[in-house]
Amino acid sequence: MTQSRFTITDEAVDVTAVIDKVTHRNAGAVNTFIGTVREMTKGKKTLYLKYDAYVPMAEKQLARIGDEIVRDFPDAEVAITHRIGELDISDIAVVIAVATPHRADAFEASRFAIERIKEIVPIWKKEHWEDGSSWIGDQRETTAYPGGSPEKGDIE
Amino acid sequence: MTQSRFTITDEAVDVTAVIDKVTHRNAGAVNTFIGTVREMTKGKKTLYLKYDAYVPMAEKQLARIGDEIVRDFPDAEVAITHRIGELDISDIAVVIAVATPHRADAFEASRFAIERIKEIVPIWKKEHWEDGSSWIGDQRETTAYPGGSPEKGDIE
Amino acid sequence: MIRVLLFAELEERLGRRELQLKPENGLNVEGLRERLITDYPELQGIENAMPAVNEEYARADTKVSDGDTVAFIPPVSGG
Amino acid sequence: MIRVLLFAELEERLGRRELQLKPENGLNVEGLRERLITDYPELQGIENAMPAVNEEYARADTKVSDGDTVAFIPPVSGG
Repeated sequence: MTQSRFTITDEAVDVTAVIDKVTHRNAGAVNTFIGTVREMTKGKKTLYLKYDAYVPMAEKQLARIGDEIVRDFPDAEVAITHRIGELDISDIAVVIAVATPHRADAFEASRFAIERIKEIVPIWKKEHWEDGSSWIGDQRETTAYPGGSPEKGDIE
Repeated sequence: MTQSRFTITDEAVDVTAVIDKVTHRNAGAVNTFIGTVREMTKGKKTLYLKYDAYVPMAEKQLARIGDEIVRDFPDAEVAITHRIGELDISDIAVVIAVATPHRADAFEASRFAIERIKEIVPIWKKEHWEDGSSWIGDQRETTAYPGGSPEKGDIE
Repeated sequence: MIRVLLFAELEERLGRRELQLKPENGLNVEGLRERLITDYPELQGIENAMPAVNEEYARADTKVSDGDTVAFIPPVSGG
Repeated sequence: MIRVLLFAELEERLGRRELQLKPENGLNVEGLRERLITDYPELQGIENAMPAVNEEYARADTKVSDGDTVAFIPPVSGG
Protein backbone atom coordinates (compact mmCIF):
# COMPACT_ATOMS: atom_id res chain seq x y z
CA MET A 1 0.00 0.00 0.00
CA THR A 2 1.25 3.47 -0.82
CA GLN A 3 1.84 5.86 2.00
CA SER A 4 -1.15 8.06 2.72
CA ARG A 5 -1.13 11.54 1.27
CA PHE A 6 -2.77 13.06 4.35
CA THR A 7 -0.77 12.31 7.44
CA ILE A 8 -0.24 13.39 11.01
CA THR A 9 3.17 12.31 12.26
CA ASP A 10 5.25 12.72 15.39
CA GLU A 11 8.49 12.51 13.43
CA ALA A 12 10.47 15.11 11.48
CA VAL A 13 8.82 15.85 8.14
CA ASP A 14 10.74 15.01 4.98
CA VAL A 15 9.79 17.70 2.46
CA THR A 16 11.00 15.70 -0.51
CA ALA A 17 8.90 12.70 0.46
CA VAL A 18 5.77 14.88 0.49
CA ILE A 19 6.64 16.40 -2.87
CA ASP A 20 7.28 12.95 -4.34
CA LYS A 21 3.73 11.93 -3.49
CA VAL A 22 2.29 14.50 -5.92
CA THR A 23 4.74 14.77 -8.81
CA HIS A 24 3.73 12.94 -11.93
CA ARG A 25 4.20 13.11 -15.70
CA ASN A 26 1.61 15.78 -16.30
CA ALA A 27 2.45 18.03 -13.41
CA GLY A 28 4.18 21.11 -14.71
CA ALA A 29 4.07 22.95 -11.41
CA VAL A 30 4.39 21.93 -7.79
CA ASN A 31 3.72 24.47 -5.11
CA THR A 32 4.95 23.62 -1.65
CA PHE A 33 4.07 25.44 1.51
CA ILE A 34 6.23 24.74 4.53
CA GLY A 35 5.22 26.09 7.90
CA THR A 36 8.12 26.33 10.34
CA VAL A 37 8.41 27.31 13.97
CA ARG A 38 9.26 31.01 14.12
CA GLU A 39 11.23 32.37 17.05
CA MET A 40 9.78 35.88 17.33
CA THR A 41 6.07 36.71 17.12
CA LYS A 42 5.09 40.29 17.89
CA GLY A 43 8.22 40.77 19.97
CA LYS A 44 7.64 37.65 22.02
CA LYS A 45 10.29 34.94 21.95
CA THR A 46 9.14 31.36 21.49
CA LEU A 47 11.37 28.68 23.06
CA TYR A 48 9.56 25.72 21.56
CA LEU A 49 6.07 24.63 20.55
CA LYS A 50 3.95 21.66 21.25
CA TYR A 51 1.37 20.51 18.73
CA ASP A 52 -1.36 18.09 19.56
CA ALA A 53 -4.08 16.66 17.33
CA TYR A 54 -7.16 14.52 17.28
CA VAL A 55 -5.24 12.30 14.92
CA PRO A 56 -7.82 10.19 13.07
CA MET A 57 -10.17 13.11 12.58
CA ALA A 58 -7.31 15.44 11.61
CA GLU A 59 -6.22 13.03 8.89
CA LYS A 60 -9.81 12.83 7.63
CA GLN A 61 -10.02 16.64 7.54
CA LEU A 62 -6.74 16.90 5.66
CA ALA A 63 -8.11 14.42 3.12
CA ARG A 64 -11.27 16.51 2.91
CA ILE A 65 -9.15 19.56 2.02
CA GLY A 66 -7.58 17.46 -0.72
CA ASP A 67 -11.06 16.57 -1.99
CA GLU A 68 -12.12 20.22 -1.93
CA ILE A 69 -9.08 21.13 -4.02
CA VAL A 70 -9.71 18.38 -6.57
CA ARG A 71 -13.32 19.51 -6.86
CA ASP A 72 -12.05 22.96 -7.91
CA PHE A 73 -8.93 21.79 -9.77
CA PRO A 74 -9.66 18.32 -11.17
CA ASP A 75 -6.07 17.78 -12.32
CA ALA A 76 -4.51 18.64 -8.95
CA GLU A 77 -2.60 16.14 -6.84
CA VAL A 78 -2.37 17.05 -3.16
CA ALA A 79 -0.41 15.77 -0.16
CA ILE A 80 -0.26 17.24 3.34
CA THR A 81 1.80 16.13 6.33
CA HIS A 82 1.46 17.82 9.71
CA ARG A 83 3.79 17.09 12.58
CA ILE A 84 2.74 16.94 16.23
CA GLY A 85 4.68 16.76 19.49
CA GLU A 86 7.43 19.07 20.63
CA LEU A 87 8.99 21.25 17.91
CA ASP A 88 12.02 23.51 18.16
CA ILE A 89 12.61 26.78 16.37
CA SER A 90 12.90 26.23 12.58
CA ASP A 91 11.39 22.75 12.78
CA ILE A 92 8.83 22.02 10.11
CA ALA A 93 5.25 21.85 11.38
CA VAL A 94 3.43 21.34 8.09
CA VAL A 95 4.22 20.59 4.47
CA ILE A 96 1.62 21.03 1.75
CA ALA A 97 2.44 19.96 -1.79
CA VAL A 98 0.12 20.56 -4.74
CA ALA A 99 0.97 19.51 -8.27
CA THR A 100 -1.01 20.83 -11.23
CA PRO A 101 -0.44 21.06 -14.96
CA HIS A 102 -0.35 24.87 -14.78
CA ARG A 103 1.25 27.02 -12.13
CA ALA A 104 -1.56 29.41 -11.22
CA ASP A 105 -3.67 26.52 -9.93
CA ALA A 106 -0.81 25.14 -7.81
CA PHE A 107 -0.39 28.47 -6.02
CA GLU A 108 -4.11 28.94 -5.50
CA ALA A 109 -4.71 25.42 -4.22
CA SER A 110 -1.73 25.48 -1.87
CA ARG A 111 -2.86 28.78 -0.41
CA PHE A 112 -6.36 27.42 0.03
CA ALA A 113 -4.99 24.36 1.83
CA ILE A 114 -3.08 26.27 4.50
CA GLU A 115 -6.02 28.59 5.20
CA ARG A 116 -8.36 25.63 5.41
CA ILE A 117 -6.04 23.76 7.79
CA LYS A 118 -6.34 26.70 10.15
CA GLU A 119 -10.14 26.47 9.96
CA ILE A 120 -11.12 22.84 10.08
CA VAL A 121 -8.29 20.51 11.08
CA PRO A 122 -8.27 19.55 14.77
CA ILE A 123 -4.68 20.42 15.59
CA TRP A 124 -3.65 22.69 18.44
CA LYS A 125 -0.48 24.58 19.13
CA LYS A 126 0.85 25.35 22.58
CA GLU A 127 3.45 28.09 22.62
CA HIS A 128 6.17 27.98 25.22
CA TRP A 129 7.74 31.39 25.83
CA GLU A 130 10.37 32.46 28.29
CA ASP A 131 7.65 33.66 30.65
CA GLY A 132 5.02 30.98 30.33
CA SER A 133 2.94 28.97 27.93
CA SER A 134 -0.45 29.07 26.30
CA TRP A 135 -2.58 27.08 23.92
CA ILE A 136 -3.14 29.21 20.86
CA GLY A 137 -6.83 29.41 20.36
CA ASP A 138 -7.37 31.25 17.14
CA GLN A 139 -6.94 29.61 13.79
CA ARG A 140 -5.60 32.73 12.11
CA GLU A 141 -2.65 32.96 14.53
CA THR A 142 -3.47 36.53 15.34
CA THR A 143 -4.81 36.19 18.86
CA ALA A 144 -3.70 34.11 21.81
CA TYR A 145 -6.25 33.39 24.50
CA PRO A 146 -4.50 33.26 27.85
CA GLY A 147 -7.30 31.06 29.09
CA GLY A 148 -6.76 28.74 26.16
CA SER A 149 -10.08 29.25 24.49
CA PRO A 150 -11.84 32.30 23.13
CA GLU A 151 -14.22 34.33 25.25
CA LYS A 152 -17.73 34.83 23.94
CA GLY A 153 -16.95 38.25 22.58
CA ASP A 154 -14.06 36.95 20.50
CA ILE A 155 -16.09 34.75 18.22
CA GLU A 156 -19.31 36.04 16.80
CA MET B 1 31.94 31.13 0.83
CA THR B 2 28.30 30.17 1.02
CA GLN B 3 26.71 28.80 -2.10
CA SER B 4 25.02 31.45 -4.18
CA ARG B 5 21.28 31.83 -3.77
CA PHE B 6 20.76 32.54 -7.48
CA THR B 7 22.16 29.78 -9.59
CA ILE B 8 22.03 28.27 -13.05
CA THR B 9 23.16 24.66 -13.00
CA ASP B 10 23.47 21.80 -15.46
CA GLU B 11 22.92 19.23 -12.73
CA ALA B 12 19.77 17.86 -11.10
CA VAL B 13 18.26 20.36 -8.66
CA ASP B 14 18.11 19.36 -5.01
CA VAL B 15 14.91 20.96 -3.68
CA THR B 16 15.96 20.62 -0.05
CA ALA B 17 19.25 22.40 -0.69
CA VAL B 18 17.38 25.39 -2.14
CA ILE B 19 14.95 25.47 0.78
CA ASP B 20 17.84 25.27 3.25
CA LYS B 21 19.30 28.47 1.80
CA VAL B 22 16.28 30.49 2.96
CA THR B 23 15.08 28.92 6.20
CA HIS B 24 16.06 30.79 9.33
CA ARG B 25 14.86 31.34 12.89
CA ASN B 26 12.32 33.99 12.01
CA ALA B 27 10.87 32.39 8.94
CA GLY B 28 7.44 31.06 9.77
CA ALA B 29 6.57 30.26 6.18
CA VAL B 30 8.48 28.94 3.21
CA ASN B 31 6.81 28.83 -0.16
CA THR B 32 8.47 26.71 -2.79
CA PHE B 33 7.62 26.67 -6.45
CA ILE B 34 8.95 23.77 -8.47
CA GLY B 35 8.63 23.79 -12.22
CA THR B 36 8.82 20.34 -13.76
CA VAL B 37 8.82 19.05 -17.31
CA ARG B 38 5.25 18.17 -18.24
CA GLU B 39 4.58 15.45 -20.78
CA MET B 40 1.39 16.73 -22.41
CA THR B 41 0.78 20.33 -23.44
CA LYS B 42 -2.41 21.01 -25.37
CA GLY B 43 -2.52 17.45 -26.61
CA LYS B 44 1.08 17.48 -27.80
CA LYS B 45 3.49 14.97 -26.28
CA THR B 46 6.89 16.23 -25.19
CA LEU B 47 9.72 13.69 -25.31
CA TYR B 48 12.30 15.87 -23.57
CA LEU B 49 13.31 19.51 -23.27
CA LYS B 50 16.50 21.38 -23.66
CA TYR B 51 17.10 24.56 -21.70
CA ASP B 52 19.86 26.96 -22.53
CA ALA B 53 20.83 30.19 -20.81
CA TYR B 54 23.09 33.19 -21.01
CA VAL B 55 24.47 32.00 -17.70
CA PRO B 56 26.20 35.00 -16.09
CA MET B 57 23.41 37.38 -17.08
CA ALA B 58 20.73 34.88 -16.05
CA GLU B 59 22.24 34.60 -12.58
CA LYS B 60 22.33 38.40 -12.32
CA GLN B 61 18.69 38.60 -13.34
CA LEU B 62 17.69 35.97 -10.80
CA ALA B 63 19.49 38.00 -8.13
CA ARG B 64 17.63 41.07 -9.35
CA ILE B 65 14.33 39.27 -8.82
CA GLY B 66 15.51 38.54 -5.29
CA ASP B 67 16.25 42.23 -4.80
CA GLU B 68 12.84 43.20 -6.13
CA ILE B 69 11.19 40.85 -3.65
CA VAL B 70 13.20 42.18 -0.70
CA ARG B 71 12.27 45.71 -1.72
CA ASP B 72 8.59 44.78 -1.35
CA PHE B 73 9.01 42.29 1.54
CA PRO B 74 12.03 43.40 3.57
CA ASP B 75 12.00 40.27 5.74
CA ALA B 76 11.97 37.85 2.82
CA GLU B 77 14.80 35.44 2.05
CA VAL B 78 14.89 34.20 -1.53
CA ALA B 79 16.78 31.50 -3.43
CA ILE B 80 16.29 30.38 -7.02
CA THR B 81 18.01 27.59 -8.94
CA HIS B 82 17.30 26.97 -12.61
CA ARG B 83 18.60 23.96 -14.44
CA ILE B 84 19.79 23.96 -18.04
CA GLY B 85 20.69 21.21 -20.50
CA GLU B 86 18.58 18.23 -21.46
CA LEU B 87 15.67 17.45 -19.14
CA ASP B 88 13.35 14.47 -19.18
CA ILE B 89 9.67 14.35 -18.26
CA SER B 90 9.19 15.13 -14.54
CA ASP B 91 12.69 16.55 -14.16
CA ILE B 92 12.86 19.75 -12.17
CA ALA B 93 13.61 22.84 -14.26
CA VAL B 94 13.37 25.50 -11.57
CA VAL B 95 13.06 25.75 -7.81
CA ILE B 96 12.09 28.99 -6.10
CA ALA B 97 12.12 29.19 -2.31
CA VAL B 98 10.92 32.22 -0.38
CA ALA B 99 10.93 32.38 3.41
CA THR B 100 9.01 35.09 5.23
CA PRO B 101 7.73 35.56 8.78
CA HIS B 102 4.11 35.40 7.58
CA ARG B 103 2.65 33.12 4.97
CA ALA B 104 0.79 35.55 2.72
CA ASP B 105 4.07 37.24 1.78
CA ALA B 106 5.76 33.93 0.95
CA PHE B 107 3.01 33.02 -1.50
CA GLU B 108 2.95 36.43 -3.11
CA ALA B 109 6.72 36.68 -3.48
CA SER B 110 7.08 33.17 -4.87
CA ARG B 111 4.38 33.82 -7.42
CA PHE B 112 6.04 37.09 -8.40
CA ALA B 113 9.36 35.29 -8.85
CA ILE B 114 8.09 32.71 -11.33
CA GLU B 115 6.26 35.32 -13.40
CA ARG B 116 9.34 37.53 -13.42
CA ILE B 117 11.59 34.65 -14.47
CA LYS B 118 9.42 34.28 -17.53
CA GLU B 119 9.86 37.97 -18.32
CA ILE B 120 13.46 38.92 -17.70
CA VAL B 121 15.76 35.93 -17.22
CA PRO B 122 17.68 34.91 -20.36
CA ILE B 123 16.81 31.23 -20.40
CA TRP B 124 15.31 29.43 -23.38
CA LYS B 125 13.45 26.20 -23.69
CA LYS B 126 13.51 23.98 -26.73
CA GLU B 127 10.71 21.45 -26.83
CA HIS B 128 11.33 18.10 -28.49
CA TRP B 129 8.11 16.43 -29.57
CA GLU B 130 7.53 13.20 -31.43
CA ASP B 131 7.18 15.16 -34.67
CA GLY B 132 9.87 17.79 -34.33
CA SER B 133 11.30 20.45 -32.11
CA SER B 134 11.02 24.18 -31.53
CA TRP B 135 12.46 26.88 -29.36
CA ILE B 136 9.63 28.26 -27.25
CA GLY B 137 9.56 31.94 -27.86
CA ASP B 138 6.99 33.34 -25.54
CA GLN B 139 7.62 33.89 -21.88
CA ARG B 140 4.08 33.04 -20.86
CA GLU B 141 4.31 29.59 -22.42
CA THR B 142 1.14 30.16 -24.37
CA THR B 143 2.52 30.45 -27.89
CA ALA B 144 5.20 28.57 -29.73
CA TYR B 145 6.78 30.24 -32.72
CA PRO B 146 7.57 27.60 -35.31
CA GLY B 147 10.30 29.87 -36.60
CA GLY B 148 11.72 30.14 -33.12
CA SER B 149 11.09 33.84 -32.65
CA PRO B 150 7.97 35.93 -32.73
CA GLU B 151 6.79 37.58 -35.89
CA LYS B 152 6.16 41.31 -35.80
CA GLY B 153 2.45 40.85 -35.34
CA ASP B 154 2.92 38.63 -32.30
CA ILE B 155 4.45 41.22 -30.05
CA GLU B 156 2.87 44.60 -29.93
CA MET C 1 -21.27 4.08 26.84
CA ILE C 2 -20.50 7.31 25.01
CA ARG C 3 -16.83 8.14 24.65
CA VAL C 4 -16.09 11.85 25.12
CA LEU C 5 -12.81 13.37 23.95
CA LEU C 6 -11.42 16.71 25.08
CA PHE C 7 -8.37 18.43 23.65
CA ALA C 8 -5.84 21.18 24.24
CA GLU C 9 -6.92 23.54 27.05
CA LEU C 10 -10.00 21.43 27.78
CA GLU C 11 -7.84 18.36 28.26
CA GLU C 12 -5.51 20.33 30.53
CA ARG C 13 -8.37 21.67 32.64
CA LEU C 14 -9.85 18.23 33.09
CA GLY C 15 -6.52 16.49 33.58
CA ARG C 16 -7.35 13.83 31.03
CA ARG C 17 -8.45 13.48 27.46
CA GLU C 18 -11.21 10.94 27.69
CA LEU C 19 -14.44 10.41 29.61
CA GLN C 20 -17.13 7.74 29.44
CA LEU C 21 -20.74 8.89 29.81
CA LYS C 22 -23.88 6.82 30.09
CA PRO C 23 -26.15 7.14 27.08
CA GLU C 24 -29.70 8.31 27.65
CA ASN C 25 -32.75 8.33 25.43
CA GLY C 26 -32.93 11.22 23.00
CA LEU C 27 -29.57 12.69 24.00
CA ASN C 28 -28.08 15.08 21.48
CA VAL C 29 -24.75 16.90 21.30
CA GLU C 30 -26.05 19.98 23.08
CA GLY C 31 -27.58 17.93 25.88
CA LEU C 32 -24.33 16.08 26.32
CA ARG C 33 -22.41 19.37 26.46
CA GLU C 34 -24.79 20.63 29.15
CA ARG C 35 -24.22 17.47 31.19
CA LEU C 36 -20.48 17.99 30.95
CA ILE C 37 -20.73 21.64 32.05
CA THR C 38 -22.77 20.56 35.06
CA ASP C 39 -20.61 17.60 36.02
CA TYR C 40 -17.22 19.21 35.21
CA PRO C 41 -17.43 22.94 35.90
CA GLU C 42 -13.68 23.17 35.26
CA LEU C 43 -14.38 22.68 31.53
CA GLN C 44 -14.56 26.41 30.87
CA GLY C 45 -14.53 27.12 27.19
CA ILE C 46 -16.33 23.93 26.17
CA GLU C 47 -19.26 26.12 25.15
CA ASN C 48 -17.08 27.50 22.34
CA ALA C 49 -15.72 24.16 21.17
CA MET C 50 -16.94 22.59 17.93
CA PRO C 51 -18.56 19.21 18.50
CA ALA C 52 -17.68 16.20 16.39
CA VAL C 53 -19.43 12.84 16.44
CA ASN C 54 -17.47 9.82 15.26
CA GLU C 55 -14.75 12.04 13.75
CA GLU C 56 -17.06 14.31 11.75
CA TYR C 57 -18.17 17.80 12.73
CA ALA C 58 -21.70 17.64 14.08
CA ARG C 59 -24.57 19.99 14.87
CA ALA C 60 -25.92 20.77 18.30
CA ASP C 61 -29.00 18.67 17.57
CA THR C 62 -27.11 15.60 16.32
CA LYS C 63 -28.25 12.58 18.30
CA VAL C 64 -25.65 10.63 20.25
CA SER C 65 -26.08 7.10 21.46
CA ASP C 66 -24.28 4.11 22.90
CA GLY C 67 -20.95 3.47 21.18
CA ASP C 68 -20.56 6.96 19.73
CA THR C 69 -17.43 9.06 20.19
CA VAL C 70 -18.11 12.75 20.81
CA ALA C 71 -15.20 15.17 20.65
CA PHE C 72 -15.15 18.83 21.69
CA ILE C 73 -12.74 20.73 19.50
CA PRO C 74 -11.46 24.08 20.74
CA PRO C 75 -10.53 26.65 18.09
CA VAL C 76 -7.79 24.99 16.06
CA SER C 77 -4.29 26.38 15.51
CA GLY C 78 -2.46 24.00 13.21
CA GLY C 79 -0.38 25.00 10.23
CA MET D 1 36.72 44.10 -30.65
CA ILE D 2 33.07 43.88 -29.71
CA ARG D 3 31.90 40.45 -28.63
CA VAL D 4 28.40 39.59 -29.89
CA LEU D 5 26.39 36.76 -28.34
CA LEU D 6 23.38 35.09 -29.93
CA PHE D 7 21.12 32.57 -28.26
CA ALA D 8 18.45 29.97 -28.91
CA GLU D 9 17.00 30.21 -32.42
CA LEU D 10 19.44 32.97 -33.35
CA GLU D 11 22.37 30.77 -32.38
CA GLU D 12 20.92 27.90 -34.40
CA ARG D 13 20.38 30.06 -37.46
CA LEU D 14 23.93 31.37 -37.35
CA GLY D 15 25.50 28.04 -36.45
CA ARG D 16 27.44 29.55 -33.55
CA ARG D 17 26.89 31.59 -30.45
CA GLU D 18 29.58 34.19 -30.74
CA LEU D 19 30.85 36.78 -33.20
CA GLN D 20 33.56 39.41 -33.02
CA LEU D 21 32.80 42.76 -34.63
CA LYS D 22 35.12 45.70 -35.19
CA PRO D 23 34.16 48.70 -33.08
CA GLU D 24 33.45 51.95 -34.86
CA ASN D 25 33.05 55.49 -33.64
CA GLY D 26 29.65 56.34 -32.25
CA LEU D 27 28.28 52.84 -32.67
CA ASN D 28 25.20 52.09 -30.61
CA VAL D 29 23.15 48.93 -30.04
CA GLU D 30 20.77 49.68 -32.90
CA GLY D 31 23.59 50.37 -35.32
CA LEU D 32 25.25 47.14 -34.35
CA ARG D 33 22.00 45.26 -34.87
CA GLU D 34 21.67 46.78 -38.34
CA ARG D 35 25.20 45.70 -39.22
CA LEU D 36 24.36 42.16 -38.11
CA ILE D 37 21.16 42.10 -40.20
CA THR D 38 23.14 43.23 -43.25
CA ASP D 39 26.09 40.88 -42.74
CA TYR D 40 24.09 37.87 -41.53
CA PRO D 41 20.70 37.86 -43.24
CA GLU D 42 20.03 34.43 -41.71
CA LEU D 43 19.55 36.14 -38.33
CA GLN D 44 15.80 36.46 -38.79
CA GLY D 45 14.15 37.45 -35.56
CA ILE D 46 17.07 39.47 -34.22
CA GLU D 47 14.90 42.57 -34.69
CA ASN D 48 12.68 41.23 -31.88
CA ALA D 49 15.50 40.28 -29.53
CA MET D 50 16.23 42.35 -26.42
CA PRO D 51 19.73 43.77 -26.46
CA ALA D 52 22.02 43.50 -23.44
CA VAL D 53 25.38 45.19 -23.02
CA ASN D 54 27.81 43.63 -20.56
CA GLU D 55 25.11 41.44 -19.05
CA GLU D 56 22.54 44.18 -18.47
CA TYR D 57 19.52 44.97 -20.63
CA ALA D 58 20.30 48.00 -22.77
CA ARG D 59 18.44 50.52 -24.91
CA ALA D 60 18.71 50.86 -28.65
CA ASP D 61 20.75 54.03 -28.22
CA THR D 62 23.24 52.59 -25.72
CA LYS D 63 26.77 53.13 -27.04
CA VAL D 64 28.97 50.11 -27.60
CA SER D 65 32.72 50.20 -27.85
CA ASP D 66 35.83 48.08 -27.87
CA GLY D 67 35.74 45.36 -25.20
CA ASP D 68 31.97 45.38 -24.75
CA THR D 69 29.87 42.24 -24.91
CA VAL D 70 26.54 42.72 -26.69
CA ALA D 71 23.96 39.95 -26.42
CA PHE D 72 20.72 39.59 -28.37
CA ILE D 73 18.13 37.90 -26.23
CA PRO D 74 15.14 36.32 -27.95
CA PRO D 75 11.90 36.12 -25.96
CA VAL D 76 12.75 34.06 -22.92
CA SER D 77 11.03 30.86 -21.86
CA GLY D 78 12.57 29.73 -18.59
CA GLY D 79 10.70 28.54 -15.55
